[in-house]
Amino acid sequence: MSEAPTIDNPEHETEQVHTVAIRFAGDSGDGMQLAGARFTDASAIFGNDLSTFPNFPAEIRAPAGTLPGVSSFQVHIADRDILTPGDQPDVLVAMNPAALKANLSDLAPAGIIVINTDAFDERNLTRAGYEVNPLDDGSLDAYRVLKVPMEELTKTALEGSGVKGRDALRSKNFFAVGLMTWMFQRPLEPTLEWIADKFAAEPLVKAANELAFRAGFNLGETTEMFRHTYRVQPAPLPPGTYTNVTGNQALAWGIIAAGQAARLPVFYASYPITPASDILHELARHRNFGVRTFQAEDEIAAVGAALGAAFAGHLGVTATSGPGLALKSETISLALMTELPLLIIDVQRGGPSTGLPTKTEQADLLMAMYGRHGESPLPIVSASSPSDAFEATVEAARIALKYMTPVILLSDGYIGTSAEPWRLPDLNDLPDISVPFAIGANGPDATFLPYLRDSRTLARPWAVPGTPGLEHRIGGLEKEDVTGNISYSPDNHERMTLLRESKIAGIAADIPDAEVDADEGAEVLVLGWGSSYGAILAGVRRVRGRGLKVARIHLRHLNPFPQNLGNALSRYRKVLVPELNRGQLWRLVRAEYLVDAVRYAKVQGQPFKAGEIEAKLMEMIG
Amino acid sequence: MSEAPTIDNPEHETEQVHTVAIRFAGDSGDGMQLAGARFTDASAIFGNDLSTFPNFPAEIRAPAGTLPGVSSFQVHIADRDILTPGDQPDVLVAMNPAALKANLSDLAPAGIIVINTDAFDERNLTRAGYEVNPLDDGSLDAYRVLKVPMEELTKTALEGSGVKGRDALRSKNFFAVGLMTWMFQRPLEPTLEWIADKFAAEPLVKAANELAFRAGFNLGETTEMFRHTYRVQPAPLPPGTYTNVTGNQALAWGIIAAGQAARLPVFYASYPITPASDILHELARHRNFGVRTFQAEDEIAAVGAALGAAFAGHLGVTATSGPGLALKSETISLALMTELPLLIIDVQRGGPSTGLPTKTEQADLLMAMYGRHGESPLPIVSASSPSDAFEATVEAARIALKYMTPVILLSDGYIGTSAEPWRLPDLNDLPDISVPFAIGANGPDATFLPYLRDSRTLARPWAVPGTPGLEHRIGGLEKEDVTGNISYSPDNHERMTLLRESKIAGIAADIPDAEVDADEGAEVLVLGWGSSYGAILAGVRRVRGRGLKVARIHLRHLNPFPQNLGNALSRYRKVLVPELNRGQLWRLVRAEYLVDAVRYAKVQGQPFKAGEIEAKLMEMIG
Amino acid sequence: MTTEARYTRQDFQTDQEVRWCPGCGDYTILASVQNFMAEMGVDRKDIVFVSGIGCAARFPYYMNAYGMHGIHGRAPAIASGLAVARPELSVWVVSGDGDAMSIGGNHLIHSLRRNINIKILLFNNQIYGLTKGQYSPTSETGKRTKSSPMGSIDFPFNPVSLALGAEATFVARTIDMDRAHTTEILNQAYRHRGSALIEIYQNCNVFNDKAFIQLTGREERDQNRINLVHGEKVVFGPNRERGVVIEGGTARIVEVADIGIDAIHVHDATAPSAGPAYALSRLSHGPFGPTPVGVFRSVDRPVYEETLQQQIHDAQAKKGPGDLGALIASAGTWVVK
Amino acid sequence: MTTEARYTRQDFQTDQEVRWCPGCGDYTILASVQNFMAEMGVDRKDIVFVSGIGCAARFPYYMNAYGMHGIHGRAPAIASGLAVARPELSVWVVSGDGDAMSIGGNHLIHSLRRNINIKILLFNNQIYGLTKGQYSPTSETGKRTKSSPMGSIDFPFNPVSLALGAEATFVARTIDMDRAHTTEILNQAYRHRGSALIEIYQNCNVFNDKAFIQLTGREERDQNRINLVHGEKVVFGPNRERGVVIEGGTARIVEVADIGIDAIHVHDATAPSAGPAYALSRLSHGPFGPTPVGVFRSVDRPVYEETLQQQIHDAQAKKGPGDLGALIASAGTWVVK
Ligand SMILES: Cc1ncc(C[n+]2csc(CCOP(=O)(O)OP(=O)(O)O)c2C)c(N)n1
Ligand SMILES: Cc1ncc(C[n+]2csc(CCOP(=O)(O)OP(=O)(O)O)c2C)c(N)n1
Ligand code: SF4
Ligand code: SF4
Ligand SMILES: [Mg+2]
Ligand SMILES: [Mg+2]
Repeated sequence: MSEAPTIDNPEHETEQVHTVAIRFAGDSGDGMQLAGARFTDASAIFGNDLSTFPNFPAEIRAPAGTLPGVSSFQVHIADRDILTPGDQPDVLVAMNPAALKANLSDLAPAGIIVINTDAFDERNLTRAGYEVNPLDDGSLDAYRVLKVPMEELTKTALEGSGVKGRDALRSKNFFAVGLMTWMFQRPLEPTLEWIADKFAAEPLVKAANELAFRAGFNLGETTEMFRHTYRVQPAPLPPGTYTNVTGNQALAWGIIAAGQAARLPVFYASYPITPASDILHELARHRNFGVRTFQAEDEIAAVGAALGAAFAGHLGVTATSGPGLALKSETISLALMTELPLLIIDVQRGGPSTGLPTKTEQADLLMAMYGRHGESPLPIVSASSPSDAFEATVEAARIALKYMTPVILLSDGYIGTSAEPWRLPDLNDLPDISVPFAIGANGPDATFLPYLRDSRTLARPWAVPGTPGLEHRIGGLEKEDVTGNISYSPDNHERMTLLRESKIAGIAADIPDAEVDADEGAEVLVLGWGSSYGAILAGVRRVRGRGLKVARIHLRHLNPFPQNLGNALSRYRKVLVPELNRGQLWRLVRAEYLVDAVRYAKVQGQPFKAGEIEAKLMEMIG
Repeated sequence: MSEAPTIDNPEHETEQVHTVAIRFAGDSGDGMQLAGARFTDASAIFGNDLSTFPNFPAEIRAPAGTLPGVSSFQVHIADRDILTPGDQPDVLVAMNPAALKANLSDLAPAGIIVINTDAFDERNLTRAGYEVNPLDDGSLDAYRVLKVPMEELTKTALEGSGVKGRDALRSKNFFAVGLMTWMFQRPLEPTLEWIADKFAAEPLVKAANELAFRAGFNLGETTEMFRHTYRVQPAPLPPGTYTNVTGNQALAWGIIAAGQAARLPVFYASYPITPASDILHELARHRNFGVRTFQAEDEIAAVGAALGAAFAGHLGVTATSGPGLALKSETISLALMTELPLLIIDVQRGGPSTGLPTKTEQADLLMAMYGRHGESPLPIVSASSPSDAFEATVEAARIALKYMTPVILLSDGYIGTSAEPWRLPDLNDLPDISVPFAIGANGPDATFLPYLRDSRTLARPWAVPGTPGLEHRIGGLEKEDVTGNISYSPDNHERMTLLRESKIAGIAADIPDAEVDADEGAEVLVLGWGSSYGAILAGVRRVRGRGLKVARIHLRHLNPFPQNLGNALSRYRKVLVPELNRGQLWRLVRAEYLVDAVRYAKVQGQPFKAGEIEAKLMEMIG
Repeated sequence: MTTEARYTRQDFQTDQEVRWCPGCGDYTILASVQNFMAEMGVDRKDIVFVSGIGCAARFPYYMNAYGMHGIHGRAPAIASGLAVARPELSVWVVSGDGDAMSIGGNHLIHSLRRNINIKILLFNNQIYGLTKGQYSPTSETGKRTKSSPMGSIDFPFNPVSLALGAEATFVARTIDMDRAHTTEILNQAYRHRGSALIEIYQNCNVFNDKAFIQLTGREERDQNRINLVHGEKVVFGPNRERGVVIEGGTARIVEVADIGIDAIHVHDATAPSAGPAYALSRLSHGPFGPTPVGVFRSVDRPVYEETLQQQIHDAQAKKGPGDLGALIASAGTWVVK
Repeated sequence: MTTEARYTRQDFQTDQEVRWCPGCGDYTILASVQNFMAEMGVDRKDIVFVSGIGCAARFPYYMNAYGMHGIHGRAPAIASGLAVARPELSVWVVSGDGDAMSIGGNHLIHSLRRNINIKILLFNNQIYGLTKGQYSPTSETGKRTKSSPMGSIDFPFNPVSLALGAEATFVARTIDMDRAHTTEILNQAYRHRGSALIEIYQNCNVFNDKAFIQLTGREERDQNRINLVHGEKVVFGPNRERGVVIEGGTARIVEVADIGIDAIHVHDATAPSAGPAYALSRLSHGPFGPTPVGVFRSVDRPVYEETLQQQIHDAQAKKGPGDLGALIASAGTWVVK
């Protein structure tokens, strides 16, 4: 129970702790994601701040009981605002030997292990690669081990319910949730309500899960074995209505919100790819919002269709992950040349090539920046956390529409699949990001000049089919300034190249300065972007907790950079750039500002831990 | 006759000049590319150094007589070694009004204009947008204008040949070549031989072209109108056998040479695209070399097939231009992950999107560097001139094979389509770039470990199908170090990311240091890459001609950089980086070495002129 | 969508110079299309032409309507987005044999199976024109081009067969030179609900001249042109003395006299099975002998964007129009005071 | 290529854990293929499996031969390069319905028309398995999946029809559960010279369970499975009481008793026209009723890489083996002393 370890007092029955991180781990088939989500929701409703980290095996289902088949869900709950799912879990629920083996090394010193002993048979031990049973060989002595025959107990609980055998075992995840619910004194209702709602149509399953859940809870209440419960008080979060949201969900909702804020119908075209597919799934559910989802034959068709819809006057959106973004690049370049608004979302995963499809990484930044032929600048916006994806999406759409340009929005697998509480925004505060369509001639003799730019934004007018008198043609060949006719003139090409560049550069004046979260007198600044937000801020807090000074900038806009960035960086003796890549933002700021920044590169498919940032900062401040 | 203007002496009949640049310009249908090439070959055989610049309209044939339809070919000949096609032509051959209009502004002050007066009728003048005939309104007074009714004269020459009317007019380009051949005292034979050879099967056409050519030559000999001939002596080039070669040709031959040097069959897969298609055309002609050409259905298939062939043990090659490189990026990333040798050629053109397909640009460098998802470093090699493309190609193949990696070779439209004399290399000097296939087990128990690396190069073994006992599987998911099995381990991913990075970085030790062509005491260094080689060197020579000091580096290797580059740059007060883009190498060296270089960005679809580099250097030297 | 607006061909001309080679078949097709557009009666503002890259793909610049000159091969994808977003528009795709069948093959077949209301004009000149004369996926085997100096070794597609294999609901073939026939086919395609593929044999007089001479030559055409007319016997020849029978799935050319007119196949473009149309498409594999032209197939099937629209209506009818506030609160909320 | 080497199925197993869901049809296919490989008699070192991405595409890891797990949709392109470079190898592609028909559709149709000697196994489970259950280009209209909660509005491809539209020389269909049939089809494909498309109905018990129940269920299969056997009448049913006739290009199911056995279509996989095969492919549009399985078509046509090899031989015979020195001097040279 990191940040406030208070569990070493055996006298008390219920202990107050500030934070606790629990990891549910089991086989892919054991329902651990569900277990984690249920515990999370109950904690959310109880009022804790929280952060989650689902970690599931790569795409293919691995054989039951093996290490590659292990699936886990970590949830960090706290009585104060927290930022990461916790560096080390305090509690590990291990449903089988493989889950124990795969996760043990992460567990906090002297942490608690809750073990489903029924799964520790010969067969499973061998599958997990254990030669001796770890429950017997003393290898867990440094931990507090609680052995629970969950399968037996679940079966017993279900006796008479009509559900038995293998089917009964399916409910064992609810048994585990029940036990943890007791141990951490969560309310029972949210989970019971969820079960009732979800399985309304399957009364047998409903009854079974309820029984298992209660049995788990009751085991805690009634047995000697568990001497302790822990209580994590509600966190004093800012007042408001909260929900628990994943990044993909928030992003999908952000797309709908952007359509409303722009007063445009949304056209979302996509080809499924991990970890972006859930955005498609979410949007497909909401036809009543008028959202058109189009599952294309491939990524090129998806971005092509979104571009066609943009030409038609819709908010054209497409989402993918790295391999798909690579495929879309030629079409993005067409969007850039035709200067049509288009929102391209990249939920980054581990690369290169197919890489680590279910893991997280931030290594597509340079591709977003430079992955097109010719001079083809475009704005890049990033989301920093699951809930932040909502606002980031609206902001990306705002820029696309106002500046008539494709925009790349970077999220990542960690943001996309993990969850955190989100204070619901007041939708009346959504910015008005609508832009008027051109409806009349803008040239001499009532002609329409599709490349006559707005003098302030340098955006060209958006004249959509159906508008009388504005019939015009656009395309990928170099355009003549103002008229948009094809032009091979050398001077015009240079002028247009500069105009496209200036238009994007000019957005810097239309975005907020980077916020410098600085201690007076700090000499080290840490510069981050994207999903490392939580870990960096938590790391910074720890450093501050040690009485040291540090400054922090977290970027939403990666192209153009905020106007004050160069100046801000130059004020610090050392600049640290932690990234889940080999130093991509680092290269950009070096080239842009000639600042001798230090990179902190982590490429493990895993998010930063607060402790890692803390340690690195200590070293630099040192 | 830049660099030595000596034509203002009206007394002499034949004047010696050091250099002269002639531009043949006419309608696309007028055969100007052919005319230029004939004149060039005759000059080459005569022994001049030379450089050419074909400039033709974008892909679609424009209407006859209009400005977009103008096609031109500039050839620069000299009695010394020259580097560019000449900043300003000394002589303009204008076959119609549009050709005059489009090219006049480039002509050197007091230059010569040879005009085909027959084409200056109402219709053509209007098509070219002339309201008054420029031959009448005094607008050409500043030039020496020679009016020749070429069409009439050609027709007359062909009387009795059996070729008449429109057909006869087809030969007027040879009339123009004949006239220039006389004016610059070229030998007649090369052109006559070429005609005889080329039209052997069409005796009528052969006769017509020969007659027109001789008529042009004779017109000079016999009329009063031309008081001058000029003589450009052979250049004292290094001894050897020379041919005149375009970059695409040299590159295609370089591919064949690389195959021989590697003792591997060549598999070349490509989808046609301007300006790279000629490489396919050239290779397709040489089936007797065992070269397999595969015209794929698209760029993705082309690179996929080349990669399949690489897996099969061939030298897999694919070429394209910017839009195609964008499409290939996902597959290149697979090549990088599977660590197979692959040569990817990008003959860059004007971008973004379809851009300026027939114009030149250097704006794909950052895409070559970063245009892939995830961390995916690969070596980048560039060609500096048409003839240099041969060696650059062999070098790129060498790296691909030795380091088992995809390599991107950057050429551009200017290199690809223009020509220069090339001293034929001694093929015995071709490096041996062969690498042995794996033929036996390399692991315990006679197992094969496809990712057990060579400790020096970090290359993995290349075991090709057909080799008994080495059956193995590779793919795009992250690989376990040594075994190549799929691995989702965080540490392994980081290790492999670093290994892939180190392998590429390590190539720096296997390439020559950058050659610094420096005057003692120079404070300004100019850093270039690719096709600006000639213009930069010529500009530097001019600056030196003025007695000023300057240093110069021209890079063949763009990733990794030569080991001495950082140091070399740091020794100069100012570093100028001229590029046909908005500063791409400039960004790379800034990020890498934190050197406050100055960019000289030109994005006009046209190569640099020596004068531009000279002027910029003068400004910097100050 | 149709209005009172009445146009002449000139109304569809633009101020852009037409930049095809003199004599190119594209000019004729442009004239036919402009003429047809004037007849079609759709308001100019509601017409969109989308193309890829190629000589043919320059087309939108010459049509006074909305237009996008896209990138190589992607026009069907772009047009799909347009048409699905705005079903009230009249969306036309212009593409070459390289653009549509080579790099764009995947988008082509998928847009056909989805039955999105786009009309795809495939200008088939059996060559890559714009890139100056390489063989294309419709070039005949053995063709010598710049990229196949010893003869192409690719077996070509038959665009009509491919479209039928891809579940197209409307497939036709016509010829650049025959403007009346082209216009008639355009008209039928326009009236069809859903996607339409119209293969137009187009002469590229620079890189593949006379490729269609068997169907356009004065002498040859009567021998070779098989007009498919819905509801009529498939007969052809100068005196309609030859005909087509389909037996066991194979179409064959016969002398009508030998077999009797009753045995001759009656063309039914609306046949429930695509089998007969496919059988007819196999009569020729390239325009080198007797070759059918006309509408091979024209059948009804739900149009993608109409069904999508319907789902939107149904969802709104069931759940009401979207309420964003309710949506973001839908996964359960709690209140912090 | 074939050697004396004789294998058992075990020889083709690898040390990699097979990571499909328990009960997945892929296991059965793997067993069939491994068995067939042992029978085929080709030396293991000369066999290459290439795949894209998907559950099916994991296949190469489990085959002890050379293999490449490629990227999504591109396996036919990669395999084409391999086979054209090294015609002596036995090259197999394993692909899913998304991999081959959605993102990879273009490479699929082009490799078929070129008749490159690659054998494409299309594991059709009518769903995207690996990405957890979206509808695929072979999913039936109306299917409710994660990405189509109101029902898919795409009209699916019929892979056999598409292949026939794409000029395939060998097209077959089989079923995961029927190992004997699968083996027989693999054998015929292997013996065919050129490209082969084998659609294998594959059950995804997690995301699309029982999709093929009409062809595999104990009760249903006798009613619905139409076995195509070259040279035999197309009859089916528990008592072979039903049969297929092809009239005017349309295949139809009839009661044999009604029409007489003589009128029943005799299957000819080698028919010069692809028409009959196409007509048969239209009998079903998905495995929801009577559905033909077996070899639809198997015809000879020059193999791409063999013709290429021939061109190389011819060029060498004519010009001699390439002389690089002569080549670079071929455009005319001059000597500077
Ligand atoms: C991505 C990409 N690849 C290749 C090209 C080059 N290219 C332009 S048009 C074309 C083919 C043209 O042939 P076709 O589609 O038949 O049209 P046509 O010119 O014959 O009308 C090619 C290969 C391109 N513009 N973009
Ligand atoms: C470029 C790219 N786009 C998307 C994906 C995600 N993806 C992986 S497999 C797959 C589809 C799998 O379906 P199918 O080919 O039918 O194979 P199955 O899993 O059903 O065997 C998709 C969309 C990817 N890996 N790469
Ligand atoms: S190249 Fe051929 S298709 Fe293109 S414009 Fe010229 S004639 Fe027409
Ligand atoms: S998801 Fe379906 S296809 Fe994939 S392994 Fe599981 S059962 Fe097989
Ligand atoms: Mg064409
Ligand atoms: Mg599938």
